[in-house]
Amino acid sequence: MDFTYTDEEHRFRLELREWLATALPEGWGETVFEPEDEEERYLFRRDWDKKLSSGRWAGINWPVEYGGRGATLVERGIFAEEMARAKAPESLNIIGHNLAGTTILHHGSQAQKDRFLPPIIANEEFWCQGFSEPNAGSDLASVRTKAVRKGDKYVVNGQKIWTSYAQYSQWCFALVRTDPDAPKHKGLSFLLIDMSSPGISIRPLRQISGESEFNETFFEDVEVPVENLVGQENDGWRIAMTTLAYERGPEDCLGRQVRFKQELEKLLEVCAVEPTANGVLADDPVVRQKLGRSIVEVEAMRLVALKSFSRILAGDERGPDASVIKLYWSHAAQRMNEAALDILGPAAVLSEGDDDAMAGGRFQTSFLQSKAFSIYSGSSEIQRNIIGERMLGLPR
Amino acid sequence: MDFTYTDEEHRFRLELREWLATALPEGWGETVFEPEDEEERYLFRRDWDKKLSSGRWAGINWPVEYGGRGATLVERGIFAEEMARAKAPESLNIIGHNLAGTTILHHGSQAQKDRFLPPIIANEEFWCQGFSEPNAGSDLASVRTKAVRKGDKYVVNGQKIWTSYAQYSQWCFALVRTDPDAPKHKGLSFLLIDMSSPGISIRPLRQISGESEFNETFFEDVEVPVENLVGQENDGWRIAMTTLAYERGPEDCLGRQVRFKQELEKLLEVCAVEPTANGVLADDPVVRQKLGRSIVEVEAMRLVALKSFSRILAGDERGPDASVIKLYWSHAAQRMNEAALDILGPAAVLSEGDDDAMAGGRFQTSFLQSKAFSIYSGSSEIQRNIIGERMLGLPR
Amino acid sequence: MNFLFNEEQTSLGETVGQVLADHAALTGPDPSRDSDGEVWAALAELGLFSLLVAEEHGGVGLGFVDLAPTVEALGAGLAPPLIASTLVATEAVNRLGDVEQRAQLLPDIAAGETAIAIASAELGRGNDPVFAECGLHDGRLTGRKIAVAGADVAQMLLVVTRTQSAPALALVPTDAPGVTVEPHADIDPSAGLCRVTFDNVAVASAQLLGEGSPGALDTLIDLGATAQSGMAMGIAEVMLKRSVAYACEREQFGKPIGSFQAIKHRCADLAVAVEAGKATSHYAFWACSEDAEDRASAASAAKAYCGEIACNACNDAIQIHGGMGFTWELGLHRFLRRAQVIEHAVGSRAWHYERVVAETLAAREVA
Amino acid sequence: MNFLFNEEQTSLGETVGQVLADHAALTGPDPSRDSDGEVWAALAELGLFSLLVAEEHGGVGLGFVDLAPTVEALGAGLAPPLIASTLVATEAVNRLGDVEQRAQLLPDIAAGETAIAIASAELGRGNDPVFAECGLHDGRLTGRKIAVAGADVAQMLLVVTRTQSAPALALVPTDAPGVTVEPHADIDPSAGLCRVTFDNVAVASAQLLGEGSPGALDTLIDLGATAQSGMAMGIAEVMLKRSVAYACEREQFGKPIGSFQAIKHRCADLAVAVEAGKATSHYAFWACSEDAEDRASAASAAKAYCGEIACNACNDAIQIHGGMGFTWELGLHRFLRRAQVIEHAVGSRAWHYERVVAETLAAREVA
Repeated sequence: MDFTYTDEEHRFRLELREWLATALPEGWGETVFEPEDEEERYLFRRDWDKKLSSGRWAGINWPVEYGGRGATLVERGIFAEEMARAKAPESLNIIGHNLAGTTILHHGSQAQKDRFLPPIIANEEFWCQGFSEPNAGSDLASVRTKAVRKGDKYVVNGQKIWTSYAQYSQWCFALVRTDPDAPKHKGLSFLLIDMSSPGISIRPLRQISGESEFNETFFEDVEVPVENLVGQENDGWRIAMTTLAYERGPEDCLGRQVRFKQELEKLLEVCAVEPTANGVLADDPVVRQKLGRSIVEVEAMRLVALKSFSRILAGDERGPDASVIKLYWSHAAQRMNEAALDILGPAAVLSEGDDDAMAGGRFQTSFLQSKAFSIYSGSSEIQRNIIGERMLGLPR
Repeated sequence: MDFTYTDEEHRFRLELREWLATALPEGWGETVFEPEDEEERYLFRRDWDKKLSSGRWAGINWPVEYGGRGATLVERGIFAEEMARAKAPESLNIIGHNLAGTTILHHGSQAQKDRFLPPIIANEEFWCQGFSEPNAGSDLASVRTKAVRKGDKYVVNGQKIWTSYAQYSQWCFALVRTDPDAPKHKGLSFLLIDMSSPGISIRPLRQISGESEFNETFFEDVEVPVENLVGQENDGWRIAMTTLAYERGPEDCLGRQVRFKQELEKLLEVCAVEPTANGVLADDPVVRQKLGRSIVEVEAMRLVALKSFSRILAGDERGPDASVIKLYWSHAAQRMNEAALDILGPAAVLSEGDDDAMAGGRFQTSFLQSKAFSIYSGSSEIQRNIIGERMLGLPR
Repeated sequence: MNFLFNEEQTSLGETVGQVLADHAALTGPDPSRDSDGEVWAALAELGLFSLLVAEEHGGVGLGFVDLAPTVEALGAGLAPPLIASTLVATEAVNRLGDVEQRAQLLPDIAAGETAIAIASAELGRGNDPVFAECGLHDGRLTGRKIAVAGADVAQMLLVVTRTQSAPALALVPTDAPGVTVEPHADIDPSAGLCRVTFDNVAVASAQLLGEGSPGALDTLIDLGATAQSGMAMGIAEVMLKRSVAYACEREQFGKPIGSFQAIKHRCADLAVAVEAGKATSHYAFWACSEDAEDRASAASAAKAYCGEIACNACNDAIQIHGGMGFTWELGLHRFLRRAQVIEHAVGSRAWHYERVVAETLAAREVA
Repeated sequence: MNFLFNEEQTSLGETVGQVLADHAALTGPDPSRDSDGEVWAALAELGLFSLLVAEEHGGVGLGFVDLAPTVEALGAGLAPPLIASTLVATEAVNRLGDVEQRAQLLPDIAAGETAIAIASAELGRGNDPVFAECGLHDGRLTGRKIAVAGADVAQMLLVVTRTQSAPALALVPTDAPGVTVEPHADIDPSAGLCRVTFDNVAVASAQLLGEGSPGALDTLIDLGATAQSGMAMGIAEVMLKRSVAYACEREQFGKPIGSFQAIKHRCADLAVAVEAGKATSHYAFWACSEDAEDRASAASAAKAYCGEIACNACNDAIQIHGGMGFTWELGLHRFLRRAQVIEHAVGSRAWHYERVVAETLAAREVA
């Protein structure tokens, strides 16, 4: 057991930290924040992604030949931690890097690699994900969006949902049904769809927090060249399963943990100064029990991720570990956010823009956002099925 | 809404209370308790049941013609409360009264009524229940114990489990398979089995609390006269379903609630005097939060039972309400017992017989016993299925 | 022995529920107060505000418990909290007002012309709704209250304050000189939460409610906590119904999701919580009506427990609805938001559990 | 960066687990101490007690973290708690003992000839394991400790006491005049819990461990809490494995019960809790070994969290096993009972969560 970093890893961290210090605007996270307007925030994040590319900090795990750094797993963990510590904006092009890019790297043709990888790593082309549909959520294999081959084109008809940032994306990484007669897991394929194609329309979906990064995307007789098929026709399900494991791995958790810990620190800060009838909030033993449990759970997120990290480093497959991690952090974060509002008492209802709101109402925003944690990226029910069946070997 | 009792109900309560004052030994519940030895305790309870009969306080809900008082639902509630308040011993012959007796009353032949009801209400014959089997627990309809008709007898072979007090019972009220070829709910029948019949053997099963009121009972070529069939052959499942609803109704809950409240009062008493580093346990805000929640939940048990009571009085069927009540009290009581040990700190591990044990170690015994609440009389998983399907109308 | 509501009580609740349902915007995805005026007028026309008022003052003379199903309907329909606070204040005036106060206030209340907002919460007191910095000295009220629902449209404020010697309740017109009302930015823009500042506001002795009555503040807390518990259960019940309906209809893996135990059992647990919460709340209404010995304990039990149940019910409903659950459009967030307003009104969970224990220990000492 | 144990650490734990498994009575349904002597001898022969002892004193010189899998195995195998307490005391002597104390005690400990019971809990102090009434004045120790595991068979007691000015740790032979050891009647008769009374027991200065070191008591608490967290996770993991095995094998409604989501999801949640608890406990072992800055916080986090997880895991396992779960014969109650002993040893849950907060707030002030 050894929590020290090699000199090389340490240099990697310092290099990134130095770069971040100059790349982020002065006063970032203290006096300077992301724009509040959603469109402006999008543009800001797009510029940030381009800045990451210019510093070679995009797609760090990709091979050097495709513009990456071939970063090790530990370096990816360091990257996630440092980005979170600097409160850097979240990347817009996650789908491009982690899903489309990774899949094309593993399953794409040489022509596809040549065409698509450079603009992804340069963050010149942004991607959205076309997986879920209104009737294919937890049951992803029920995807109905049809792609019918006509000559050298597929004609796509159907509807996707939760296509984050579809309105800003140039490409969609889509799971479509190419064989309606096959068993449902056997007739699926991956298509790369140009979002400027005629026949695509987008309707934004707001979240309960009021933000609208999600969309519904409709495809009506959208033509996609056959060379945009990734992998074999009807082999999409197998590819999706290997690809999705990357979405909720320990790297993701490490970055989130740092951000959750920042929230918790803020809560401690408020508790340490906010007066009550006989002292400050942090003097209240009942408040302290809640804080104690959250401190422990937020720390455990980090430790659980590091365990998984170490197992992958030791050569284990990325398996249901990812589900354990995702299930853990999503509920622990929800509990922390519930605790925060409990602790704040009547001020809990005051939000951003109110003079009396604690810490600018941030706990409230986080509380609302946290409700999605146990639903997106595979609901908790699905994670429990995966853990029960694939990790514990319980019967289906 | 009206929580007052009629004069008649009030008189009923006073009559019972007066009778209890003379029937129970002097100092009962204060200086005089039930025998600790299990066999002696059984004999004590048997005598108590006979005393109940002599005072006409057994089977109070039975019609007057069969020796009961034709007690109303409200009177049954009062009965349960008063028995609990007096800390009266629990009845041994519950199966005789609530299951065998009630079923014979509704479905038995006149000859069966004449033969079996008088000794039940007189508590001269005690009954055990032969429902569950090692492979038919939650899935009760999977009962395999076979009864094959040969002339004027059934020959019974098989094994029952959780046959409480089988070793002391004269009769067993048993669910057996009379048609092995029918669908599993359709081939079951009820037999009244004389426990002195050749071929019956009993093996006691201890509980985790150390007590052994449960047994396994084995039947090997046990002969049962055909006149001991209750209802129609192969109609046993339908009868079982109507009968079982009485096992976990609001009357049962009201009596239990009084006993749980006595435990909670005892806990408050301990908290009010037991010193800590800076006061007594009841001064600790964290202890108080736990106490507060338990006080509310124990009170809610009573209120939930009264709601159900009122609905039955208003003419509603006894339905999944019973499952709601059972699910509620079993988990609320478990939480109370968990809280009690939490609150007691290091003394929580000291048990009956230790000079330093709090309240004679009773919380620990209750804690261990409470683990069975969510399992017996239909596990919580089964209750949730019943509530989901029969009350909420969710699909199977 | 009957723990059910009678037909009159039940149908009153149903009628109010229907009036609210006529204003779909109340529970729509976008929080808005646009229909608040119409809703108030419709309920006033129905006579809602006259129900608790004695006949001699132009009312119907019902008891507080008679309104329990109605208050649940207000919660379920996400009615403006000012409606419930006016009912609570009405009952407080009934119980604590002297002859002149009742004669002066109740007829206007009954006619739906006096809306009363209750000002209790302050910053810097933890979750304690009782201890007020907001002070009344030499007939002048000075201080600041937060989260006062509907103060911007109410005619009157019922203010928890204190004099040198004791807590006091003051009735202050919203247009009195020195009263400033500012809307908050808050979690539930439909609740009309406001910050109210009192700057040396003149308060005559005739404006004090229950002056000299040591239990006046407890009475207001008990009535308020009980009403909040009723609204909480209204929310919890809607969450249960919507969850069950969605679980029956939504299919995944070729089956309605309600056939999966993960969903079915969650609904069942929610149903049990709703049953237990409603029983607890209903008992508190009864205990308030009857001024039962355990009134304070019953009211605090209901507030703590039902607040918790409502918050959990909203979480459950969102989870059961899956991806749709966290969309703005489905509107579940409206209930989640309102449940937080209720949770923190009239003292939050921990404060009320604490009060239950204090009351129970005190009762043991008496016994 | 590696948060896994190496092969040596892992196989040490496995070996200890196998030795314990050879004594089936340890986890059998009837709590008994009949094989305790044999188990001690077998582990001593294996060299367990020499592992933490430096080579110069006849030991192997391993670090505390090296024993983490071993301590989990002790928990999983329901080993007598005296074994872990001796290991904790060994490490305390390593860290706090002066040259003479180490030279005197460690060789015998390494040889398995000195079993050390730790006496901290007292009645009447709530759940605080630190504040001792048991006082040391003018070289005389007087007071009473409860729940001292193995005091009746140990050679030595490590006693949390205090002088006029500060807390102190005293090493007292069990046969010293004035020491009375009585077995408790308690929830887990296999744990060997005893009441120990000190009546004017002579304690020389040479018997004080870490005298003058302000952090001595914290060191003992951290080591003890961490060891308890490890044993708790051993229990939790056994409960998970047994539950999963039963859920695969037991059929109802024509299917293994593990195919029902009610059971499957409960097992999954338990697996997640085991993963999180073990990570927390392992980190505490590391923090103890390295005397990391966050040692106290890590140890208390582990004790609070893992204690909770172990208790819940026992409840889950009983529920999953249904009717069999609450039979004596299946023996799950043995784990339930031991989990309670662990929960209340070295300070219970609330005390350790409180300590985590105190440590975290203090660290913030420094930073």
